[in-house]
Amino acid sequence: MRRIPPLFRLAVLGSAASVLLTGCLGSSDSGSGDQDTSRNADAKKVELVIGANSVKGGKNAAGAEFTEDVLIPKFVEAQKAKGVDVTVKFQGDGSDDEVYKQKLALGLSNKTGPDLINVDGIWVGEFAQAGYLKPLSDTVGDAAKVDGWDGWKQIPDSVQQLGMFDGKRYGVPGGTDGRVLYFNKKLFAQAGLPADWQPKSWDDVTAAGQALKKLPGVTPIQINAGTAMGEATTMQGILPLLVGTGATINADGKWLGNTPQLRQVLDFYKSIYGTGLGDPVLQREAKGRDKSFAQFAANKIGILLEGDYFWRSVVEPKAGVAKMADRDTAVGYALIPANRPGGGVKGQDFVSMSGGGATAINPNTKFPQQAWELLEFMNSAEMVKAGLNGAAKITQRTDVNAEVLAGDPMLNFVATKVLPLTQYRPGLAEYPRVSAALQQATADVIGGKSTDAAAKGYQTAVEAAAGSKDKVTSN
Amino acid sequence: MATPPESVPVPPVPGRPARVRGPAQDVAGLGIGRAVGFLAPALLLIGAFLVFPAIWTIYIGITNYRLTGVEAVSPSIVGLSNYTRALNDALFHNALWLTLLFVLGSAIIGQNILGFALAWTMRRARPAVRRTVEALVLLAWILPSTVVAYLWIAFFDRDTGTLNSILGTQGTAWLIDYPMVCLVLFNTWRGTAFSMMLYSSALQAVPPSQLESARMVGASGWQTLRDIVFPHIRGHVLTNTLLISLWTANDFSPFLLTKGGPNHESETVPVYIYNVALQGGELGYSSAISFLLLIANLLVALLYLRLLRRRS
Amino acid sequence: MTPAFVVRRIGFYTVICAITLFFAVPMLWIASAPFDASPGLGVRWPDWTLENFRKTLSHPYALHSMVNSLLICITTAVAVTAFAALASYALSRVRIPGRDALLYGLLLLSSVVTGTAAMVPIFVMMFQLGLIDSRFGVALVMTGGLLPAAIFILKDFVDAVPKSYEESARVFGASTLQILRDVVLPVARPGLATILVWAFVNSWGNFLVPFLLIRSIDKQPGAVLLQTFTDEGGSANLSVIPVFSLLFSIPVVVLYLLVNSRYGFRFHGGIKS
Amino acid sequence: MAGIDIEGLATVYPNGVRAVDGLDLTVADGEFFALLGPSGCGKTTLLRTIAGLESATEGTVRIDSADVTRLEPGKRGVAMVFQDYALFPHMTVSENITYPLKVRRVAPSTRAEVAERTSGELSLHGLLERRPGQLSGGQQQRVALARAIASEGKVLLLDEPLSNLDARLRLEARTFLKKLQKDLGITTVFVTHDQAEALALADRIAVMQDGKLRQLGSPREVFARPSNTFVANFIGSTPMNLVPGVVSASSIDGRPVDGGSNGSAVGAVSLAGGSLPAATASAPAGAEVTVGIRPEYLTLSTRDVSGPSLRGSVVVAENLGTMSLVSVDCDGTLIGVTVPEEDEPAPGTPVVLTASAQRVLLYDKESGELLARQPAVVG
Repeated sequence: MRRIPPLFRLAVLGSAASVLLTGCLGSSDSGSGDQDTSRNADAKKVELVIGANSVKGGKNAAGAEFTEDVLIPKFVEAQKAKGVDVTVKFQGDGSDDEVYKQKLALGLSNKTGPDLINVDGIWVGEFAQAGYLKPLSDTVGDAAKVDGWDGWKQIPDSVQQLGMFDGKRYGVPGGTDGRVLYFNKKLFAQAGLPADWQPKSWDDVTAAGQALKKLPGVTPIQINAGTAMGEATTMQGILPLLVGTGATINADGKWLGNTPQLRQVLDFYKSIYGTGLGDPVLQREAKGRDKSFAQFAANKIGILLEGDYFWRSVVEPKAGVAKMADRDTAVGYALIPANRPGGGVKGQDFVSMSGGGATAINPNTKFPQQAWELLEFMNSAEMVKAGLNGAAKITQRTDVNAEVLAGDPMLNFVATKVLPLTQYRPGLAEYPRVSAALQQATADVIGGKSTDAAAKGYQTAVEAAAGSKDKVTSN
Repeated sequence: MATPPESVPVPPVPGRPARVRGPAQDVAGLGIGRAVGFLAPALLLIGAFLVFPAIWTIYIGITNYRLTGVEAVSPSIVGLSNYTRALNDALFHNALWLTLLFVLGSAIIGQNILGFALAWTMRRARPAVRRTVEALVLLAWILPSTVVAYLWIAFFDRDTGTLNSILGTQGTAWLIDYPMVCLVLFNTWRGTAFSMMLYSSALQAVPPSQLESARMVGASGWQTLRDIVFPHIRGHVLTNTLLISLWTANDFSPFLLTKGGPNHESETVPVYIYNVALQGGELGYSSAISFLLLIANLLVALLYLRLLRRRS
Repeated sequence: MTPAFVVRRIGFYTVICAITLFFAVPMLWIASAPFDASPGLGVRWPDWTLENFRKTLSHPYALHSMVNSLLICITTAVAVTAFAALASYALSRVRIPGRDALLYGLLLLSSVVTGTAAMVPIFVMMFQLGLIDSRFGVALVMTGGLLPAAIFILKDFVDAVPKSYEESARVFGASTLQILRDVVLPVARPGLATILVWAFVNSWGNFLVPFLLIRSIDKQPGAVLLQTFTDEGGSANLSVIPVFSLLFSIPVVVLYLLVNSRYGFRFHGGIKS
Repeated sequence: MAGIDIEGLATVYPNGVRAVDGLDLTVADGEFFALLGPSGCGKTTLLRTIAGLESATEGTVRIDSADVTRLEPGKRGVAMVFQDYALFPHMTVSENITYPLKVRRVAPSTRAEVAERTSGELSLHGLLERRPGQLSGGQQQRVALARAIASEGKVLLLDEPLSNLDARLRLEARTFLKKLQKDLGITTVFVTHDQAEALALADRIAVMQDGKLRQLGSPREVFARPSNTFVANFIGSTPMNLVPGVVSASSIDGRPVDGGSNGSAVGAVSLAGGSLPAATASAPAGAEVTVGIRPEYLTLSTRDVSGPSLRGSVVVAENLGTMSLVSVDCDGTLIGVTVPEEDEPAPGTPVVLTASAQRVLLYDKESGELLARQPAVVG
């Protein structure tokens, strides 16, 4: 045989590969737009897959258990009654959200993946921009059918934003949440603070912190900061403060840059961590948030900005991560004040941030009509209630909330008092980088940089994230 | 009883000048054709799962490709702007510096010296002692990295961590206050086994007579190492240092311990690449940095080759 | 015994003890936490219980994932060993044109970070090949990643095998196949065993590749499952993690002990150019 | 059994080194043949080319008259013992010995017989189930020999067969090897760098240098009449005296000194301040030559003698067992001479050295080739 040097072979292989690889980068064909939306509408044998970042025995186990043990059998049964043989599989994952997102994106970009996809509300925009997701009415093909679903009426408009992008519905939101200031009533009593504490401004918060500071071994205030906690810093820290200055992170298509509002937020951070009101080390730990839970439960943190999840799952007396047997008497909660009364977004006195997931239909599904049916079914009052499995939790549906939250004053408080005030993050592709820039800015001020320097660094980072100066407001 | 095979006279091959084609040149009579065949499966897999992705990475390094968002559908070629960005990126500089520290501290100094010291002392230690120590060192090397990460998080834990219990320094957040020191310790622990094994086999090649004559002339331990042992194992030292340096520079396990934190203080280049790609979603930029790391690897390997040549 | 000698001995054993402790102490957690009624991050004398084991073993995917890990990693280790053996033998014994360049190329590749971005083309390729959600596919990708370093290390072993073994067999009329089967393979066994363990260990901990390429959780290996052990709040589930970590480490340790007792686990080293 | 014919053989390595450089050689059937030379002389390459482990660049190798130049090693009918014996460490002695038969798919029962018989011939009784690692050096060597013999090759090739043994064992093994070869009568070529080994074992010796043949002959011939200074230097346990000299007279007193039975002219050569008789037929008077004379062939005397002689005083004497090697300073040149130990003179003693003419060899000063082309005196 003729001798072919292996290096030459490699080169051939490589050039063949480089031809192939241009095919890997975004194709211009943006999906199933030209596909027949009524495909397989009358199929008698249907297979659907539900994908979510939850798994039995692991992350968000309850969600996986409900889907596999209740939702799917019920749906199969209901379809059987209609003479359709449906098989529904649950494809559960249980890893970090970013990795899960990469996996979804890889599948969707290759026009594959589960038929129903559970996504975080803030991914909807970037997935839509990438053409991975289509408006529900496009995928199902029948706007009247989608928009006519009676479930929409039960989902407040602010919550519907979770599944929307550019004014179009891409998915049906799952439950939502709200953020409040928690405080330890026992410590408050020791510090001579009222049990029905409700600060009206940031100064009220720091004043309470000063009082708590006198107690030995107590961290007065915990407001998440730094890069180690990732999105927890943004959601349980910067953004609730930012809306308290009257600004939102993205308004009129522009990202918030180095503005007085941002500097106010950073100054507030500085006033807490620079004066010993907060524990700067906790902010830097990868597991800092879990630590803060444990410390709060151990009566070592006075005031903590957290979501309702903290009440439901962390200090919950029976199954919580950091159980507090006396939660109902010892843990107080208050609305997050704007920096001064009336200073919040839309002139509000009090503010909050919310988040949550949505379920979308994979545009490449073989069975768009049946997928929509499953999506409807999944979000019916009956299933949403069943999904709670007796637990009290804020769902997307007001009718269900009214029923299940009656027994829990805290969650009722969130559903009725916080949700009307709340804001959602923009579901744009640039958001994660902006969020990272915000976290970085807090890390900088806690680390000792001046507010101005940190804000300048933030401005640069946001400009890079947004792609141009024009897309950033600053003054 | 079989008779030996008959020798068959072979007619001379016409038209073949000077070099007569004899039996295959290699020891097993493999021949180049079959040798290439032996290589083929490995090269195919390497080509498909390493070379091809690597080329792809180089290509998207000049685009603004992302996994989601507009750039996922229509990425555009941005030329070298990812590279110019890297040159001005303070976080990338920081990552490079930390990687350098990490390699210097844990590989070139930590694993190398500890590995050699173990190989040297264990030569004459009692078999029971040697087996125990070697087993522990190797265990640290073979445990799955996910498990090892938990071990060290537990070891360094601020509240109940083993280190704090030993030192009586409850409340010291080692991973926060001294992240790089922790990573260097961790990686030394993790990787010393390789150096130890490599040096153990290298030391067997040092003639005992030379060691004895060094002792006869009254050379100190250090002089013996410098004058007798080191010249013998110089090649091994170079090879070992190169391998562990490359592996350490590209090691992702720091992420499992500190995720690059606090505030980028332990964000080595591989961790930075991961964070840029996943948290930031910027596959284009992360690919450009990957390529820069590859170039750095190449330079180190070339330096090594030069050193090795100088030896011979 | 001179005093200096005694001092040296004492110093020697002190250093040995320190090194032993350095390597042993971090491992104590996996020895104590699995048996502790309230396992935490930290080592203490456990409040003995086997409850954690019960919990872990009743986990819906724990045992499954171990079987998956074994399937994937045995396939990977065998494939790496077989292909690396063939390649390193050819590289060691035959003067293939461009051999040295190839070797250094392999060395570089052995450490290359293709990372997250590289998973995109790999995913596309596996998707086109229909190997998504296939444990075999995962093994294939891992094999490709481990081969360069394996070839490099194994070539060192083969270089150290005296060529006279093969020459001798050849003179006695053995065919190439017979030489490989009767002489090279048995003589190279310690090296092959070392590579086998090495490849197994390295694929055992791999998380990203199986996570992205496998869809069904019941096909995921232990390394992926270990990441999913969080409780409802999203924090690490410490009643399952220590036990699973312990169980997850056993196959690796057992394989190592087996190989070590039979062949001795070792490396050569030194690139002969 | 078979002879080996080598014609114009050259083996060139890829780097251009001509390890074997145009060699012609014939090994007779049943002959015990040594390839001798310093390391790097190409002797091992030649052996390996005969075996087929290196391929010849030019020329032909014939075994038993058949051209095997381009045959696979296994098809040439050769058996080989390697310097390191190349015993397969994972096989027992018995498996090692019968491996060549296993390769040829000989039935296991036959193999067992061969193992039994061959091990008997080589005194390996009771070792058949051991592994090579459990054997002594000498035993390993005999296993390697047994394996080669069991393969029933027409030609036996041995690469430095004794070099891995310690001195005492080596002598034993040497005797054993010689006897074995005579008993089997198999054509045997062995490579060695040890001239004593070659002299002791071989029927004929080929001395090689730089890939070329420098002398071919019986042990006596290469010892007594090295055909060039290279061989002269290489052969012999005590180095041959090689001293510059000038042919001073084509005859002495007009008659042969002694031993000139073949009628060749005997003259004298002057060296080291004196002169010695020499066969000077091929060297005219006044020619500058290198005079070679073995220490064993010089006679030392403390009394004055007539005729051509060298005079000097004893510098040092080294004990060689039954003999002593005495270094004599003759006009500034050190000349070695062996004497029975009882005749060893004290240092400082003035002595006279004489030799017979046919022991005094004259070499060309430039080329180092032996000048006198007369037939050897010894037989």
